[in-house]
Amino acid sequence: MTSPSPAYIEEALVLAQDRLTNDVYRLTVEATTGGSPGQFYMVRAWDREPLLARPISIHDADEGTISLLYQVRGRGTELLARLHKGDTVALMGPLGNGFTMENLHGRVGIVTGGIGIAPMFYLASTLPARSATVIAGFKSTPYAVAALLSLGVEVYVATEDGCEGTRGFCTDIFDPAAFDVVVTCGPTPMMARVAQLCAQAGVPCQASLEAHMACGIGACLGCTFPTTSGYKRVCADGPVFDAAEVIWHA
Amino acid sequence: MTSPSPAYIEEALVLAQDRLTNDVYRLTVEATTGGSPGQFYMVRAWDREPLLARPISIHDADEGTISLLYQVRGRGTELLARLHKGDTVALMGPLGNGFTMENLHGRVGIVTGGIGIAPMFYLASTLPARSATVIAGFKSTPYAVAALLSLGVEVYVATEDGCEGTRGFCTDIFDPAAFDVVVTCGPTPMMARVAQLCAQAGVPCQASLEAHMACGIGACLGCTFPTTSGYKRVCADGPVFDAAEVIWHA
Amino acid sequence: MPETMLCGVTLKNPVIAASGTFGFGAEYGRLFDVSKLGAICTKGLTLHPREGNPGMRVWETPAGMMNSIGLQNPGIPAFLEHELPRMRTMGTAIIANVGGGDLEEYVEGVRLLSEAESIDIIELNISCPNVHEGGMAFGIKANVAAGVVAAVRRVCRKPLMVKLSPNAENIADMAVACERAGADAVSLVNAFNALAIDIHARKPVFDNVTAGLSGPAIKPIALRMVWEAAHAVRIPVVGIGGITTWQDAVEFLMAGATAVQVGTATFVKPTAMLDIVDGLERYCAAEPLTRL
Amino acid sequence: MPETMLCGVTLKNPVIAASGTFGFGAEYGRLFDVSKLGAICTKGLTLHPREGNPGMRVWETPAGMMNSIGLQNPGIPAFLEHELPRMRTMGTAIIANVGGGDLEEYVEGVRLLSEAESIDIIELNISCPNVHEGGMAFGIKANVAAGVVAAVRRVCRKPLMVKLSPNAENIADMAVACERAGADAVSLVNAFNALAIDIHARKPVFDNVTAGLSGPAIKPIALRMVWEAAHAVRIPVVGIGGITTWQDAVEFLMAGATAVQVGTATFVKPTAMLDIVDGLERYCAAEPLTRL
Ligand SMILES: Cc1cc2nc3c(=O)[nH]c(=O)nc-3n(C[C@H](O)[C@H](O)[C@H](O)COP(=O)(O)OP(=O)(O)OC[C@H]3O[C@@H](n4cnc5c(N)ncnc54)[C@H](O)[C@@H]3O)c2cc1C
Ligand SMILES: Cc1cc2nc3c(=O)[nH]c(=O)nc-3n(C[C@H](O)[C@H](O)[C@H](O)COP(=O)(O)OP(=O)(O)OC[C@H]3O[C@@H](n4cnc5c(N)ncnc54)[C@H](O)[C@@H]3O)c2cc1C
Ligand SMILES: Cc1cc2nc3c(=O)[nH]c(=O)nc-3n(C[C@H](O)[C@H](O)[C@H](O)COP(=O)(O)O)c2cc1C
Ligand SMILES: Cc1cc2nc3c(=O)[nH]c(=O)nc-3n(C[C@H](O)[C@H](O)[C@H](O)COP(=O)(O)O)c2cc1C
Ligand code: FES
Ligand code: FES
Repeated sequence: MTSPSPAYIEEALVLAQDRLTNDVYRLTVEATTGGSPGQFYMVRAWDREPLLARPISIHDADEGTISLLYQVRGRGTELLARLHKGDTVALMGPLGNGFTMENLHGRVGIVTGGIGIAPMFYLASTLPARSATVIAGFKSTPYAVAALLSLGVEVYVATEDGCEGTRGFCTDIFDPAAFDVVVTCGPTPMMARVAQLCAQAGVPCQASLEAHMACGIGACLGCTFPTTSGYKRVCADGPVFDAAEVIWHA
Repeated sequence: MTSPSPAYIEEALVLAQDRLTNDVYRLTVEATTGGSPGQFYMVRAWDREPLLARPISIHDADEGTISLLYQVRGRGTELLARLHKGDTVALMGPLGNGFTMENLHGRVGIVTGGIGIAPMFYLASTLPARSATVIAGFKSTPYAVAALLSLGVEVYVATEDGCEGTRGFCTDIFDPAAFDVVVTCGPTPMMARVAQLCAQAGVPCQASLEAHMACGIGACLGCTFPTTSGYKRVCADGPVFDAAEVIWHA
Repeated sequence: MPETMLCGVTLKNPVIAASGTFGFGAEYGRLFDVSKLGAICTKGLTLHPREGNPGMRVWETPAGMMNSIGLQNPGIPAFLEHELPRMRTMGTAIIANVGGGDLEEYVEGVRLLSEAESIDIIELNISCPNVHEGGMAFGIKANVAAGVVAAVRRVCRKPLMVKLSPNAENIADMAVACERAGADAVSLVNAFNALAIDIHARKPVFDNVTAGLSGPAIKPIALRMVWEAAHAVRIPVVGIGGITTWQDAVEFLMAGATAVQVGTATFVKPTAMLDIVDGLERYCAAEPLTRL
Repeated sequence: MPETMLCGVTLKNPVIAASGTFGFGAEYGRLFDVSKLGAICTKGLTLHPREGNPGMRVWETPAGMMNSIGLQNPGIPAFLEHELPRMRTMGTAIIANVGGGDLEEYVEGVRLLSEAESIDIIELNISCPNVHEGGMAFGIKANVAAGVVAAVRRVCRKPLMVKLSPNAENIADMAVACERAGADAVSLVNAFNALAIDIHARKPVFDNVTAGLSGPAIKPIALRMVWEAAHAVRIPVVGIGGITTWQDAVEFLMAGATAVQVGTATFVKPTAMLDIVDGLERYCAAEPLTRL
């Protein structure tokens, strides 16, 4: 698979910053570099501190804009959240392999935990209408669900505090037997569980992994994850892997 | 001389930011800590980078506000210039000794170079009406002059490019014989020249020195200047010194 | 915790103002209540007064700063007469930091300080350039350090803490050598030998060419050294180097430090040490602080 | 300048991609024209393929980062077969960086690399833990380093540059020992041995406990070491450590470096090296770059 070359955009213009919940934001920037579902950008919205850029998935992309959905977790995302329309942000991307679209046939189950939902809007909007079902887990208030519903996607929600949907984890309401193929993104233990359920049910599963990154482009070997064929770079060989190849409890 | 204790204000509210020339700004913040003419604050308008706060003189102060006049020179002052009304800034002060007001009798000559004019508005507004004359040198476009004129102070301007006032340095148009006492602030070579002219004319001179600072409060010994009685701390023993005590060409 | 026992002295908490960054306590005492600190290390003292270094003395670097103060201090007799009485009223433990250019100066300085009642601990700074060995600091070679520690030990009637230089050839060996030579504790690290060049002036920024690097930049290296030293000796280890937040302090304590010293962070935020004390108190109220 | 002669090899300019931060050039080659660089150092190569380290491999620190990659690489034979042909087309000089766990692995690795025509310089990384000496790196003691350099020199038919560790007991002695043992150049510094602790998990962040610190944080110390090495040897010195801007590069060149390597800065801004090349070109057009 040869993906298009990534670009480095030193000053991409911020078109909009929307706050979706207490700590989840959607940032829309001007950029023509696009990408495919599951790819990501290295994002930097500060001069010198923190040192490294942060990987953020493509939440949506069209000819002229890219949008990012992110949750404030630490310093970098906190600074991202301070951006206003008219500010600029440095972007490098699109990076990574993205989902293997040619394997997403029939009924596609999308299982997400928390901000793992970020890449799924773009994915769902690329899949044939009505083929995808999203099973999304959240700690508390859900986000990004309305947009998925507007695509005509079925969405099942689980929340840990029971404030909406079923109380509990997304894996409690996920039955792999309902799908021909599954895609998952979220905290590693959750994805491990999804992978295990899929393996038991014999359903293929693509998982989008997370790792700390330095270069984001495959050069530093800092973001590896153990797989059945050795350490793989999340940024360049992934972030999407066949869940059956991933060694979840390394 | 016992000055009032300085305070540390973690979040002083920015009330106004005015751009006076291309690279000179006036920042007005809410603070009740005041100070006397020639004292300064350690100012920090950023989280972690650069590491240290920056010393800035009191340009003006009243019961509830302090204003600072500053020139963008490097990273810290550049970040200061990015502040907007409603932002906050960390302040520690008032610091330093300030001008020895009890020695400023009769005709007071105030000789400044560039941003060395910053503390002089507050000084002039504290002196008896019509007692002060300002001789101010600038590289190019002058600033802070109108405010001084509005106090009824006489102002003579020299600019290096001749764009206003006399072409040349402030020291070219400064005659110590016209004054009973002189106050100076600006680049060290300029102050050294003023001090020399004053010494030759037998006119007392107070000079406000500049040094790189770490603590700003007298604890680190990082900001010393050589004087006839050994190294003195610019932040705590100064910034104002009797020009005759300073060893200018150390 | 936060009450801490350091070589027989009870500190209110394990947060100590580092030498050279807190004067003799009076300056910051105008800004906040210094009795809340575990202890204060004095500015480095020498037997004879020192003028300090000419030229630039402080310079900023990424997440750090360099200093070349040159041990400017009034000399130990003047300290005892003018500064100590005031420090004594500050309501916190006093650690006298001592430097010297040769063995005799160290020994005589420590002897004098030993006699002062209100000094709780003596911190021996072995990073000073050794005038008899061509300027190479006492703190580089373990055997040289052991020599000065043993000599000082003989005259020292207070708990003796030796402050190690990160420029030591091997930090664990150095800690062990100091322990064997009679140190009651080691503190580390002092500033790293570093260089800055003014490319416009085409010369080093500092008249002395090199200067000491401190601040957050050095924290990961300092923490490694504290870990190594704490695994090598049985005496208490005091962690120093870039500590800025209570989380940093917890890292050092987990690495095996009994207490921590905070220097550069005080310049960044004058009340940083109070925040660290508060943070440690909250942390320890919630969970035990255990050494790894 | 910017054209630079480094142990007999002409580089377009003195800006070199540092080992381990630029893969084999292909990844960043998708982003910018790597032929504009003076040279590329390969990821550290060992005779046999290596899996690299488990667990966390990169971690951010104030103005720096730590890494514990563990020399993951395909092994020298696979490098020669699969990577070198592609590197050869990149239009810049190739420096092969070699590591090893014991003397034999170094020697055999260098022998193989020596035979490859398109390699311009061999960079010997002596920071690797020496499996025969209890894991203490070859780069700590000057006599141990001299041993490996001399052994490698015998089989090396390319210019040999030895990459020094900042954890060396004494950097000037180390540079001299390498020069005497036959090095044609020294490059310094590699990453500093450092530690981070995850206070929530109550364990070191890295499975290996310590990891290598790089980036702007280390620049002042690296610059001091380059200055010391450059004053101690006659062979060329290549400066490495936190170089981020062209001004940083000028500092290292003024300190006595013939060329510089840039690592972490590329992660911060992928085109940082191009900016440095441009900046140096403009600087040198305006004034001569002289060593202090
Ligand atoms: C391929 C990929 C795509 C991602 N897409 C999204 C997305 O669309 N939306 C979103 O909100 N988050 C996304 N993330 C996670 C996001 O990168 C982290 O939340 C972010 O880096 C945290 O940075 P911080 O400075 O806010 O937090 P920090 O204070 O740095 O750390 C908070 C936590 O974030 C993680 N983290 C820190 N630095 C990195 C790093 N360099 N790389 C990866 N993780 C790090 C750590 O697990 C840490 O515990 C993605 C991660 C990857 C690898
Ligand atoms: C007592 C005192 C009062 C001052 N009052 C004013 C004022 O009212 N208005 C004003 O514009 N400037 C004033 N200055 C100067 C001001 O502090 C510097 O211009 C400012 O620190 C530069 O910081 P920077 O980050 O923008 O520049 P940098 O990039 O850090 O450096 C630019 C130049 O600023 C100087 N500088 C850098 N750091 C410091 C530091 N920590 N302390 C002192 N100088 C430093 C250096 O000479 C350097 O060449 C005052 C300085 C002192 C000592
Ligand atoms: C301005 C300054 C002066 C210092 N003076 C001394 C000193 O006199 N004696 C000493 O042992 N250490 C001295 N130090 C070192 C500090 O005590 C401390 O070991 C070092 O700065 C590392 O800690 P930090 O990163 O928290 O600052 C000084 C440090 C600074 C920044
Ligand atoms: C992720 C990473 C991997 C590295 N791998 C190697 C290596 O394989 N061989 C080597 O000699 N140095 C390696 N280094 C060290 C760098 O080449 C360089 O010496 C060091 O990072 C200091 O330079 P910098 O501050 O510009 O990054 C690595 C550094 C990093 C950050
Ligand atoms: S982040 Fe560098 S290889 Fe993935
Ligand atoms: S800046 Fe610390 S003593 Fe003046």
